[in-house]
Amino acid sequence: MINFSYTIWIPLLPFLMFILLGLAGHKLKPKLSGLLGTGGLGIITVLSYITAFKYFFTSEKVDGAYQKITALNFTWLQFTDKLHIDLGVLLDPISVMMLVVISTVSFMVHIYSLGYMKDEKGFERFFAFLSLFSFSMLGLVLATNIFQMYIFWELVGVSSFLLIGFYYQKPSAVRASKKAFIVTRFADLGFLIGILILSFNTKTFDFITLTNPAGSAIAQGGGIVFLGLSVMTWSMIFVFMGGVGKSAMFPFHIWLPDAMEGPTPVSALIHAATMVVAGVYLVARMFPIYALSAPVALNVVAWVGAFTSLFAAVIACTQTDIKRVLAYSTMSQIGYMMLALGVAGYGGHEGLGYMASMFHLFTHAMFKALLFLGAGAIIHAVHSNYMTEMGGLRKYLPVTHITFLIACLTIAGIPPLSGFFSKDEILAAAFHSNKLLFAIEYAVAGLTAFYMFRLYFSIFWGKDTQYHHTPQEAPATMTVPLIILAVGSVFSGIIPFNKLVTSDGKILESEIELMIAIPSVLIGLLGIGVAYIMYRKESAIPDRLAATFKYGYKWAYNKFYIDELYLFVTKKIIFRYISDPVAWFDRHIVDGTMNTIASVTQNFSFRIRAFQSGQLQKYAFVFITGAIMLAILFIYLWK
Amino acid sequence: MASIMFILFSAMIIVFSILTVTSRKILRAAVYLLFVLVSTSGLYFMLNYQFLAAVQLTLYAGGIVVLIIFSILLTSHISQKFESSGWKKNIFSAIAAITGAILSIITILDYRFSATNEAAKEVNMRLIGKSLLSVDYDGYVLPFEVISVLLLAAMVAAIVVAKKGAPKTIGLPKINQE
Amino acid sequence: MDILSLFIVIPVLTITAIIFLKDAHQVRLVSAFGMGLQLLMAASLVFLYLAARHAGNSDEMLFVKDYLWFKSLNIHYAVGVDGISVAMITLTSLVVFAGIFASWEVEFLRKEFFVSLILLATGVFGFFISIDLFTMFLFYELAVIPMYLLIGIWGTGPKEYSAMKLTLMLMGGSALILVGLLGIYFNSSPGGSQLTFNILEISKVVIPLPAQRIFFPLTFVGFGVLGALFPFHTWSPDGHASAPTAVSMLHAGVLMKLGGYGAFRVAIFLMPEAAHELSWIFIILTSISVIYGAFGAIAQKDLKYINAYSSVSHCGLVLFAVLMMNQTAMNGAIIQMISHGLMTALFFALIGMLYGRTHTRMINEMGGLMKVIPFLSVCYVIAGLASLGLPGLSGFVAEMTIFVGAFQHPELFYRIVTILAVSSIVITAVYILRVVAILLLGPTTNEHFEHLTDAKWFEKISAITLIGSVAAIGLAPFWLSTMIGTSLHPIIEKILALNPF
Amino acid sequence: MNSGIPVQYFLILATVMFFTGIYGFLTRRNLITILMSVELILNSVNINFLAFNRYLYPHKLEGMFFSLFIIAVAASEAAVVIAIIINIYRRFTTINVEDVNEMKF
Repeated sequence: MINFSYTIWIPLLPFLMFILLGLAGHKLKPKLSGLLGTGGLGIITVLSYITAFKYFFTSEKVDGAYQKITALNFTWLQFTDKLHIDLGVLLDPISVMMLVVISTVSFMVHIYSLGYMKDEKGFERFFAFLSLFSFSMLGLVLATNIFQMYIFWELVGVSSFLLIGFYYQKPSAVRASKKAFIVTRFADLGFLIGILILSFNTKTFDFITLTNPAGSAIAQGGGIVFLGLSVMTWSMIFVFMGGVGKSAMFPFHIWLPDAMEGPTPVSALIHAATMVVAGVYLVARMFPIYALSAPVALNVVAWVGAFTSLFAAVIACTQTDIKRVLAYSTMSQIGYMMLALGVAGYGGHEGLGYMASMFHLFTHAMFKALLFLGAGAIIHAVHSNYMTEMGGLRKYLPVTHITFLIACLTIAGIPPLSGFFSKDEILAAAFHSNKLLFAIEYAVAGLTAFYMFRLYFSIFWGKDTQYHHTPQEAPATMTVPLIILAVGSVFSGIIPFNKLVTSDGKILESEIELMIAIPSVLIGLLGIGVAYIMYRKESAIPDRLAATFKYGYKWAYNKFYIDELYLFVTKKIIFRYISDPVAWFDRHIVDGTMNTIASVTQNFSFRIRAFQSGQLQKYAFVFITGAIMLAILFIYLWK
Repeated sequence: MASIMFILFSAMIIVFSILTVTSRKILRAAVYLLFVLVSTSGLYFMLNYQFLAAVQLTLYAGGIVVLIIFSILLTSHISQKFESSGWKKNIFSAIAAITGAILSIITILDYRFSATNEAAKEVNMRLIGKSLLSVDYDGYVLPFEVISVLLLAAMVAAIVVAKKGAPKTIGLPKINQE
Repeated sequence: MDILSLFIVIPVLTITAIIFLKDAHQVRLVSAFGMGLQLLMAASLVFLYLAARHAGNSDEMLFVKDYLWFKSLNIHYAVGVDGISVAMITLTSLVVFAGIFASWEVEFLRKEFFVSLILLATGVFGFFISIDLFTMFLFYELAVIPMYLLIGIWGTGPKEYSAMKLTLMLMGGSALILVGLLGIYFNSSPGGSQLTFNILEISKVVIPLPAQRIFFPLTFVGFGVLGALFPFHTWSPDGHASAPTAVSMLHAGVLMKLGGYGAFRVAIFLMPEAAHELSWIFIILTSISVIYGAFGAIAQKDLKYINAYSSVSHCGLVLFAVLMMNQTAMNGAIIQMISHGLMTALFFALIGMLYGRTHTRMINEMGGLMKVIPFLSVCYVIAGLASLGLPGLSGFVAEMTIFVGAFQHPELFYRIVTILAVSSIVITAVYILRVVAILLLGPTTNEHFEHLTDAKWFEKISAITLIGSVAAIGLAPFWLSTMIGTSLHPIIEKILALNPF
Repeated sequence: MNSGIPVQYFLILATVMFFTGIYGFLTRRNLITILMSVELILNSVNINFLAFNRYLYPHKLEGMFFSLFIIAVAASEAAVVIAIIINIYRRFTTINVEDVNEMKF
């Protein structure tokens, strides 16, 4: 058994960095604090790589399967004898893989931010928040039990809130951060309820116990039925609700596009590569329960994923803000991952989808981070977010151009780039499971290629736009991460995921099915071709198309009015029809009752004080009458 | 003889009592009160309490009534007529008074009084004087002393209270103008 | 002199010293010294307590002292503490300590202000250490009455109205409590021996069920008034809004906890059968409190009102958890009391400090304060995050313990209600973030605010004391939870033994 | 001298006198006349005392002494009351009892 206890430093180091930068950051020179944060992340990256290497290549396997290793665990809060929140480090293929993803992307983003955020006010605050985020995210993936995951889940949410609202004087950023937090918080409510139901029925939070395929937890849950579905299904659906929120799946996706108000490195780190895949990770983490005990919930996962991927891809085709296009693209790609999980089964070849999902998560992290960072470099150079104000940038930003192109090709699934492999596996998994889902995903693949190249051509080709300042290539702190990530995007496809990350830890035999691979490449090329025709040079085709499908275009452009629907629900229903009436009710009915009691008492005493008239004779009269009455009473009536 | 006397006295008492409380002229009321008090002392004579009858005459008829008349002179016109008080008040008061009276009378008539057979004591001045200053079983020296202190206190109090020049008088005394 | 009585003696001595002081400037120093000493005492009490427990002392109450002071009714001055009271005492001394610093700049009748404040604290301390019902009630009244003066004299806005309303409603609650206590007293000895007010002795006997059915609701509602039980919570918004800073802190932070503590220690502990039988009524009321308070807070515009409604919601959760009658939920209730006490005190302290600068409490009149007064704003954000249950701060620990505990209830009805109560965390997030966004973030709207100064040293002491405690509980809840849990154990045993459900 | 008259007659007389006093007390407005009514009441009580003493307990003197003391108390009472009346008159320039209601509410 290899000693993994040093892994505690992986989450702990950024936490210490956060405390340091948070408390003393304003006293340090900004540059020093930036370097401190980046240095800390560098150490973590090294540690993660060491861990990954040790875990995958030197740890013992049992029956050819990777084991779950609890490197460290201590009780943090005891609820009952069986239920307690532990904090610890759980290593298994997916958590180790996530470690690599997070630390790599995070490290790149840190380096990038050194350049990108250079002259911003609150530089040290930015790095403090980034450290907090890294801490939470690492803690999340290393969680040994579902409650630890919930804890870090919330912390991730709040660091996302802080980072989106980094420009806190900008009202739109404040709104976006608030929205992101509240929407995900609402989803987390589902997560929490799911945890409660799950823990009530299984009496444990521990992942290893919960997800043991032969364990009692999985066996028990199916028995108890509530409203037609087993409690296990209910709890898994609720847990998935948390994942839907964090991963910006329909219908909780509305916060993600707005979250682009945050600084671009943040978008790259949190809203593309790491945090938003937490939902996928959550489902993957609980996968044995989904697969073995709650197939209905797994179906829900698949359909939510498929719908979101299509929905987001359609919207992405119409947006003009490049970060928003990327945001919708992210949603679409995460939909892919969800779908892949949803169509997977536990163990054996059934588990192809699981493997594909994790694979795609990995490659997606690379190329999406690359895309965002590239977008950041473009924005940095042009000072605009809108592709309508861009064009012909390939001449000014060569490095950005090349890396961006690589990323676009990757996401479009062109071999031999990494995206091809992972996407192909997903399509294969869908094909073997449900033909309808496959069809959707197939269409989405084409759409993806189209909107990515629409973006690419509009920015780097298209019309030659005049700029106020000649755009300049970003400094080395920004381009170096781009190049590293580009290399990652190109080559990460050769990582043998089928040997490393599978649903049951055993090796999964899979090969590229040409029957699926060739059409998928073809549709990718088709999408690129269409985009080439429409956006390579200025042309009237897009406008004509938009005019033809006027309503469809308008709906898609306005994101199918989901935002407005939410706004209606929150503003109108919550505020106007619940909250205001509650406040009114409280002031006027409840408090009014109290006040009425008081004023009735007061009125009553005002009335009866007339007895105290100061008229001596009245008093005497009452006294004498009373005396006589009493006399009558005692003499005649009270026998 | 005795019953005639009794009837006479009680008729005077009742008539003049009623006149006292109903007369609309205050000085007349005072005079009627005097008659009541004098008749009462007559009753005391009938009951063989000569000393008390004398006290009644001097103290009540002589002292208190004079005091009352003086205060009337100080505060009212002699000929001032009261406006009659509200009929409601009168009727209710009368009902209360009559009910009370009837109730009491019925009770009195119902009750069988039983006298002792002990020999009556001759009440003479010597006995009264001795009793007042005696500390025996039948002695009343303590109430006697208390009453004397009370009288003194009342005298002082009357002077203090009636003394002119209390700081917060609202209206000036207008006795002289009237 | 036993250690517990020192908790009364120190404030009384402080009051005496203040009364004889000539220099008004020294008043606050003396108060701070006295209450600092009290804080130290509380800290040492925690250590003494843990040491005694560690040494194997498994009595229900430790440091018990008993003096008879009214023989014919068998009323004792009896004190004793278990882990729960120790935790509450620590909370109280923290809040009072912070409160002294938060009212550092009270000018008007300073001496009288501090005397009343410390008198109030005396009542609270006395309440928590008493184990004799009558003495407990005495201290309870002692804590409630100075509140009238504190709000009526040093308050703002319609202070006479609020003070009167608060006092009358709390007195109404007291009346119910008194009836309940007497009911317990006269049923405290079914065998016919000496009647008693002593909690420990009463807990050993079973009060007849018909009597419990009458006196449990009385006692519970009586304490519930102070614990802001719907629909008897309306004193809270007005009272808090009118009260001066330190008084709001003490009131929401500590005094409202008397309600929860009393409901737990008197109503449920002594009359578990009726509590079990009738809990569903009060569960409904408390879950209304929880949701309703949160919704009420969304619509408010005055910072203090927002916080008052938030307190209604959080304190509702305390009573809610207490009624679940199992170890975890009750543990959560106690932690919630402490957590809410600290963070709401922090809130009110910060609101007072903001008010002192901006002279308004209306959120829509403020904006962009983060840039101008970063320290206070960051503190406010932390308080907000604690309130909405961010892990790492105390609110999370408390709420999760409550929810997990409540959800272990074997009956479906209680679990469904729990889910309703859980949903309050979202609403809490909505109103907290709304306030934070309007108040602190965004551009600075009012040019007068550009020149505001950040926290002064005494304000920093006040805020940091509270934030430190909130974070300490949030990061290392294990100690607190265990300390409370071991003390709860015998109580739960008793309840379970009587109600095998 | 009194052999023929039953004790009840005295008592009835006293009762009538007493309630006449009560009636006066309740109806008169002038403070002085109220005082007179009080004197009537006191007198009726005196009669009762003496009648009881003479008829029922002739060998004792309590009734007589009680009456004696009542007369003394009545005298002092009258003195004080009249002083008060004069004072009230100075203050309110009236001795109408209905106007003297400072003690209301």
